[in-house]
Amino acid sequence: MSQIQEKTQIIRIDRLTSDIVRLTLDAPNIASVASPGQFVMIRTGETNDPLLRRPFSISQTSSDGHFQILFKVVGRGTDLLSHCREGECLSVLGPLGSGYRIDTSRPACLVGGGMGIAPLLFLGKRILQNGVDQRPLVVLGARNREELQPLIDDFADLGLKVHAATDDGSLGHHGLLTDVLKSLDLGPECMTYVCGPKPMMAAVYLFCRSKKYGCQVSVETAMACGMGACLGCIVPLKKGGYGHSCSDGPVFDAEDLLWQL
Amino acid sequence: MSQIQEKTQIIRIDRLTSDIVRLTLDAPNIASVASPGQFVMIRTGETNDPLLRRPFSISQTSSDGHFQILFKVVGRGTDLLSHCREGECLSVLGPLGSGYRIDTSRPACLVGGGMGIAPLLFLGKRILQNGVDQRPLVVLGARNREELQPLIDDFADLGLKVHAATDDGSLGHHGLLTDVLKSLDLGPECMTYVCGPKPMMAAVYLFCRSKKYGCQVSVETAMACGMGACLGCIVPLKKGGYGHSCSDGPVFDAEDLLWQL
Amino acid sequence: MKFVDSKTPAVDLQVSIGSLTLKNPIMTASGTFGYAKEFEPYVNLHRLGAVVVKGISLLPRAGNPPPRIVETSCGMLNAIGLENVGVDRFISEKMDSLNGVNVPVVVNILGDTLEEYREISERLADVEGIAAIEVNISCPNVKKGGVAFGTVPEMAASVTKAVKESCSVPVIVKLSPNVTDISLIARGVEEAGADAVSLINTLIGMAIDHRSRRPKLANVIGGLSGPAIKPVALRMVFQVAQAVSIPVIGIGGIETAEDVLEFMLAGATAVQIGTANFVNPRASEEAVEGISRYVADQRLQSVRELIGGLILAD
Amino acid sequence: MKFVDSKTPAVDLQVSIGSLTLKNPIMTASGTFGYAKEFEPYVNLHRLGAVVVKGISLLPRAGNPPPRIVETSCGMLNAIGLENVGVDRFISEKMDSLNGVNVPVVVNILGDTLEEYREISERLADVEGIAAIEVNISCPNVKKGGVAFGTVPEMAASVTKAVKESCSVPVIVKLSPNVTDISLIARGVEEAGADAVSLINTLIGMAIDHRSRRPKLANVIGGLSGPAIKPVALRMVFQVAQAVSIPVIGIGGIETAEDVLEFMLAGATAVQIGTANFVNPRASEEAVEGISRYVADQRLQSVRELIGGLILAD
Ligand SMILES: Cc1cc2nc3c(=O)[nH]c(=O)nc-3n(C[C@H](O)[C@H](O)[C@H](O)COP(=O)(O)OP(=O)(O)OC[C@H]3O[C@@H](n4cnc5c(N)ncnc54)[C@H](O)[C@@H]3O)c2cc1C
Ligand SMILES: Cc1cc2nc3c(=O)[nH]c(=O)nc-3n(C[C@H](O)[C@H](O)[C@H](O)COP(=O)(O)OP(=O)(O)OC[C@H]3O[C@@H](n4cnc5c(N)ncnc54)[C@H](O)[C@@H]3O)c2cc1C
Ligand SMILES: Cc1cc2nc3c(=O)[nH]c(=O)nc-3n(C[C@H](O)[C@H](O)[C@H](O)COP(=O)(O)O)c2cc1C
Ligand SMILES: Cc1cc2nc3c(=O)[nH]c(=O)nc-3n(C[C@H](O)[C@H](O)[C@H](O)COP(=O)(O)O)c2cc1C
Ligand code: FES
Ligand code: FES
Repeated sequence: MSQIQEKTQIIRIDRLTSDIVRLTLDAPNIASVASPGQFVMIRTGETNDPLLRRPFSISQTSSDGHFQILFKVVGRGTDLLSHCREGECLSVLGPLGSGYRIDTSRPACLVGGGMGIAPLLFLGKRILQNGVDQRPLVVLGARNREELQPLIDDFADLGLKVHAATDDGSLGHHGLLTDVLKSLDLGPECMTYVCGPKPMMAAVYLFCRSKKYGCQVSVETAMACGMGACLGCIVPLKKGGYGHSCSDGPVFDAEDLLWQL
Repeated sequence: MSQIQEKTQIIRIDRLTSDIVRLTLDAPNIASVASPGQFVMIRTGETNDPLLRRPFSISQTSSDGHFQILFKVVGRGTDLLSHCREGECLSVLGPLGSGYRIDTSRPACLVGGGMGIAPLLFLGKRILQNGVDQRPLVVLGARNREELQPLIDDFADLGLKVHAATDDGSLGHHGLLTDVLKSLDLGPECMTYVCGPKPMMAAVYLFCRSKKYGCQVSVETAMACGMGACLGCIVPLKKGGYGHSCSDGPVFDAEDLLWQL
Repeated sequence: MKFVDSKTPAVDLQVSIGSLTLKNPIMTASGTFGYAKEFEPYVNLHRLGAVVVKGISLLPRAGNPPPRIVETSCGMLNAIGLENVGVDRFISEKMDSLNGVNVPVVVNILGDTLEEYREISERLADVEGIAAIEVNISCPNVKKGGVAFGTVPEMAASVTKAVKESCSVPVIVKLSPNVTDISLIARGVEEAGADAVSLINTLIGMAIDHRSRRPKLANVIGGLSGPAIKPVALRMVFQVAQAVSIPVIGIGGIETAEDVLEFMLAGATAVQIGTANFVNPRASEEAVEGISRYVADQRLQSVRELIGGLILAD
Repeated sequence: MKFVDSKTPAVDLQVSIGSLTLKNPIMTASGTFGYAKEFEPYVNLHRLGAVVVKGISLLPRAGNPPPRIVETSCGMLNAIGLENVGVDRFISEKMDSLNGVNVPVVVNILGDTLEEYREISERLADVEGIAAIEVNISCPNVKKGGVAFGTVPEMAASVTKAVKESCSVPVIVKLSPNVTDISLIARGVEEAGADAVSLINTLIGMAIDHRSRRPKLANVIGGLSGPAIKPVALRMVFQVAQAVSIPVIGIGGIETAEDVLEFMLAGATAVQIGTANFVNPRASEEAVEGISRYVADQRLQSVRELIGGLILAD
């Protein structure tokens, strides 16, 4: 197995908005083997409060041994993390979980809401690297322009066009991301790669099911260990029983999950 | 009562050695009423680990509403504090306790060991301000020159001559501070104002008792509240029972304490 | 002392503990608020629901030798050993200043024997300004080999009865969490006439200094308090609130108005703030302000709507 | 996988649990180390004293619905609901890889009835590679109205007897801390033939989300673990070590070699590291390294000198 625990140095801190931060970490052993949809568990401080590591998707790797995470400050752990300084070190476990299974034979559509956009950048890059006939479509949603614009710029840098939706209409479609999705010509056999809030993922899955598109979703659950040891991170499966989002996921075939629609 | 809880801004951080730090805090309400020997309780972080505030002597106040503390990194709380940044705010309770009782009618000798030197600077200043016939004598001890020199400089700035002792002989007398004390002409009726490690204070008290000098010592105990509420900070008294170092002290008449000599 | 904050919305925060009506559910916990006076520089005492003073015994106690306190992860251990001035000096020296602060005073009492509990209660019975008595039953019963009164339902019940017979103010019995089934003890004291139960007292714990190979407390063991114990406290309040019909006062790791909400949802009628007073002396008043704002924001008729409001089914 | 650190001094770290000799006192706690394999990327498993695997029941269990875990101050609550593959699949699917890791394997078992405990033990009795059985008695006895086996000395003793009769490997009984007098239970299982006791299992706790007014765990209550409970665990280990003469295995909030020292001084012969594995997957191996260095630095003849070495008098 290629998971490791690494002391990583913070190379750069970008404060994209007042509460969205991008960290660039120097972690050659993680960056070199990570694949899109995988995540890391980061210790946010050195004391026992908060006690547990926090999971973050890998949002990009670089060939010089760096990777990035993109996160929003929502509680104490992310708050602590947002106060780190360049040059400081963070303890990181990773890469963890099984990521998106890229199906090069099918047209791809990346669908991300809020911080769920994070892993899709990595995925978009990888899909392009793999070489495809058709450039993936990208549909992103967030609360407003302030949040969404910097994330869109990342995709633009890859040469991907983004179809946007915002809750307040300040950028792209005023409303739901699924409205945008429905308006696009995704082509037959499309595979959607989705990450975002649960209700959004449910809506995207419903749409995909009706169109017979493939649908892979990255789910978020509370996690204590991130490596299959605590059995805390379960998601109900359609066949009964539970999957473990840290080891069986976080990316699941939407078909396999039990959705409360 | 003049104690308050104040959000104070860190105005300046001086790293005197690799593990001794001086913080200058903007706290007009505390600075204006503090007296030498009093202390503050500082919250070293925003999480619950460490949970309790940490006590620090006020080592100097200034007329523009600032005060200073001087501390050594010995554990998690002081480590956190040493990583603060200028401009950040700290929650401070103070001024707490009853400080040194300055007896202007008697010649003064300030005796400080290690971080026990902190409150004596404030005391020296106040004694000079009060106007005295005889400038106080100052006897300071520490592990080595590196630790002691910056602290001596503070007293030199006041125009006070310091008699030094270091454990390694790198500055002043090679050995115990009490040796230096014994070699000085303190004059009759001298009042010693002492702060430092327990064994050193015990030795100074023994010497003072033999010479019939007055002796006020500032004691350190574990403290949870700093304000007489938890009853945790006790020191055994000669008359039996306990005194509370946060409210009855931290400065006690050495005579009143039960010494384990 | 600041003026009463006139911006605090006028909401109904009243709760009742037996015949005693508190203007809000926030109290301070015994042993963590001194005799209230210590907190005057920080807190508008009259804004609190009530203050509970340090435990009082029949005779003065010097308490345990030092060290008496040690910090632990998100908590602290104390082995104060119930240092106090004794009931007589309490009445003569402390009650005057307590009467001056204009907040209901609950007197916490403790004893080594049933008779001691009875006698303390009798001496307090006619003292002006005592709103209620809180009976600490976590103390060892010296006549029963040192088993704590609070660990045996019958012993807990007999202390309750003794105190009830000796005074007319409401009697709150403070339960020990160091038991297999706290509901059993709660039901025992309810049947014996308790007007309310408060819980939890501290969990018994210990800390060792590996360098000196000695216990960190002179008393070897001590009581664990603070945020670390909140999950245990919340669970016990939830269990006891379902087991008895008298009011339950929640204690254990409460720091903020959010914590107060959680304990009330679990079934507490009122709460006590303990260790948090050391960390933030204004914790109690800030909790009153927070609860007040919450009740106003949520447009509740009264804070009492929260009591036991936990939603269990889906 | 790194090579064995050849700089680790050759010191005597051996301890015995009944007839089982461990090369050092550091074990991992049930439910926090999966089936060991999960930790292979981080830990040189063969350097540990032993690993204890996730609790096994007679039949597979799906466990509780989510959410199953929630963080608390310096701790966490879990309500996994004992999800496991059942004893048969455990033997057929997991033992092979466990045998491969070259570290003594302790199998933790649980049941709803005495008969279940007996039957699991019988099935495990002849399985190659099982060094010991650890009996989790914190489970409710469904035939006795759901009272936990571990809270009644007689019930705890009868489970112990049933398991002892069914297998020949050493039997460790894992005690519940949610009792009035844990020494009583410890003595009960000692008399019933336990080769060792391990403690503590989790404290029962609860967490509430005040926004949704719902419990944070689907199961409402859960088990509290982590540094928050260390003082309680240390106290109980100290008490039990004085009450019994079989080895005591200390568990609860252990993170570092210093913590291990403290538990050994309190009377533990060995320890288990639980929640800390989540925070630092290398915690167990680092504890081995730390203890090893300590024994060398202090020039102890063996680590066993530490057991019960707490200095009490002055
Ligand atoms: C596999 C995975 C990948 C993730 N990737 C990212 C990412 O790339 N960027 C990002 O910003 N966030 C990501 N998250 C969510 C992130 O882990 C949480 O926001 C973080 O743990 C919150 O920690 P905190 O201490 O700040 O908040 P806490 O104080 O723990 O909680 C604050 C609030 O956030 C909620 N919360 C806590 N943990 C989670 C969680 N795991 N999922 C959803 N809500 C939670 C709590 O219920 C609470 O309301 C990911 C989560 C998972 C499981
Ligand atoms: C009235 C008073 C005034 C003080 N003034 C100063 C000062 O001006 N400068 C300064 O550097 N220090 C001062 N101290 C000591 C200071 O409070 C401690 O160093 C600090 O609390 C340690 O916190 P920590 O979290 O870093 O260490 P911890 O992690 O809590 O402990 C680390 C080590 O320090 C020891 N320790 C902890 N607290 C104390 C304490 N209160 N006294 C002695 N040893 C302790 C512990 O036993 C342990 O060995 C004062 C203490 C008191 C009571
Ligand atoms: C220093 C200290 C002293 C205490 N003294 C008493 C006491 O005299 N009587 C009593 O019933 N409880 C006493 N307690 C227990 C508290 O009242 C409270 O029940 C416990 O600390 C849990 O609440 P907390 O976590 O908010 O502190 C004391 C607690 C502390 C920390
Ligand atoms: C997620 C989780 C699962 C656990 N599962 C089990 C179990 O199956 N059987 C058992 O006896 N103990 C179980 N425990 C309890 C631990 O083995 C241990 O006794 C407890 O967590 C205290 O130690 P700690 O504070 O080091 O975690 C579990 C604990 C956790 C946190
Ligand atoms: S987070 Fe522990 S098993 Fe998935
Ligand atoms: S520190 Fe609490 S009474 Fe002195």
